[in-house]
Amino acid sequence: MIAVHFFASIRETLGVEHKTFDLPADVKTVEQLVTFLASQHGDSWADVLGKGSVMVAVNHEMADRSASLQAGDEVAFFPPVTGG
Amino acid sequence: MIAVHFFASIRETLGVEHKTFDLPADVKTVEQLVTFLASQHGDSWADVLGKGSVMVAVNHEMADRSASLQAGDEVAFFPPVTGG
Amino acid sequence: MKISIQQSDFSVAQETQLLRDSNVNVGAIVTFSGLVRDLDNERKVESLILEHYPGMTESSLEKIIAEAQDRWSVLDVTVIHRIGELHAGEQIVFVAVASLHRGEAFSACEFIMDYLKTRAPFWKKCRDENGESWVEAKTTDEDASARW
Amino acid sequence: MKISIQQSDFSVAQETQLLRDSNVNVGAIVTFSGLVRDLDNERKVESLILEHYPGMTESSLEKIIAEAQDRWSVLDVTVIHRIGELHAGEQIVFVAVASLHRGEAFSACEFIMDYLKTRAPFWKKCRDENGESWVEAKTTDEDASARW
Repeated sequence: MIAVHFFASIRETLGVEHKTFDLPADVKTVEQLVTFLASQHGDSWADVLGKGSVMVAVNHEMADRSASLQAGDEVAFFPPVTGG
Repeated sequence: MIAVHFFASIRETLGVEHKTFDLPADVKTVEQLVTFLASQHGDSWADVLGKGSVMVAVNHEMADRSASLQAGDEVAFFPPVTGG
Repeated sequence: MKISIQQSDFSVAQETQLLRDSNVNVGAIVTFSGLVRDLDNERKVESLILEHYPGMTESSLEKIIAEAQDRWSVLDVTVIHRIGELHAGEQIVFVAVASLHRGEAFSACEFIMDYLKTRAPFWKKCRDENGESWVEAKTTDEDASARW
Repeated sequence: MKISIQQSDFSVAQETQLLRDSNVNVGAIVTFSGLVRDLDNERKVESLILEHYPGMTESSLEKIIAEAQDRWSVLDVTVIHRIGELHAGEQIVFVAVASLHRGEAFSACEFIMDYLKTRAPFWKKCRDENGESWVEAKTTDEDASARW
């Protein structure tokens, strides 16, 4: 299983807050996860999640697109943070 | 008339808080004021007030030893400040 | 150390008192309070709506505070961040640092705020007369964070 | 702008509230509170006795605040300094700056404290188990003031 969360404008654009599903065997990185999600939901997801400004966290740590994934991970996609 | 104030350790060492007196005609600078005060009170005053670390204010503004004086001025001698 | 993500308001007085009482050798306390401004880009702000990433928020703030503690000798730190809908004039965020001497408290407090602004997962939506819109991240915040 | 030299204690809550209320566009408030520490050079401090130069103190603080206002865009400033005998744990000094954005409030607040430390006519005597002695000015305070 893998849990994927979407926050703020990303959540609103995709219309999804989170998804949980079995991690496909060929999804080993964040980059590959985006490709997989786009194959399920359409190219608009690739456009939204593929943007360079979109930040990624894996297990609550900021991560690169090349970060490796495994079953049990929690992945999040969100725009640049604007707290404070 | 001129008013001279002493603060903190300077006041304690000299045993005087303030003095008011007619400004002698030949006292035209802070430096000359120190010489005049020493002539009245003894060399220990020259030692105490002549020290480079001693700060001087004329009319509530920090001043140099060469600052000019005139009747009505308020002069203060004090050690480096330690507030806050 | 105290980290709190909460909807309710906080008391600067109470938080400052907790820091004063935390250690008899506290000589300096620097606090930062962030408030909802009445105007943003010359538009009258009705409210801000703040969301965050529960779990990651806390761990990212812990990491930011730990880094501040590595860099400066600080005695205690408090970070409070509110979420939900906040109206003009309300408090959003509070960062307070207690230390022996003032220089370390000033640096650590500003560092924590600058890092919070660019690394803690909070997002703001602005509600004004034109409706709602997500607040854009500022490059000045990136710059402020990058200088440390 | 508020400057107060007083024997009585002050309330951080009340002073912060006054700054919040001073202008609807206050976005950032940075405060510094200085406290009497329990230990100084490893000796247990009983109290500090603070004296000042009435008249010059106020005008020197006005000048320091005016210089901060020249350098940074600040909305309001409060400086409170206590005098008389203050025991360990008591508040000595409070400097608070309100501004639109945090960077200016942090800089102006630290600048005012650094200048106050080296330019405002206050003197401290320390009372401990060995009796009373005047606190010596620190070169670190000179350095902190010189960097601005």
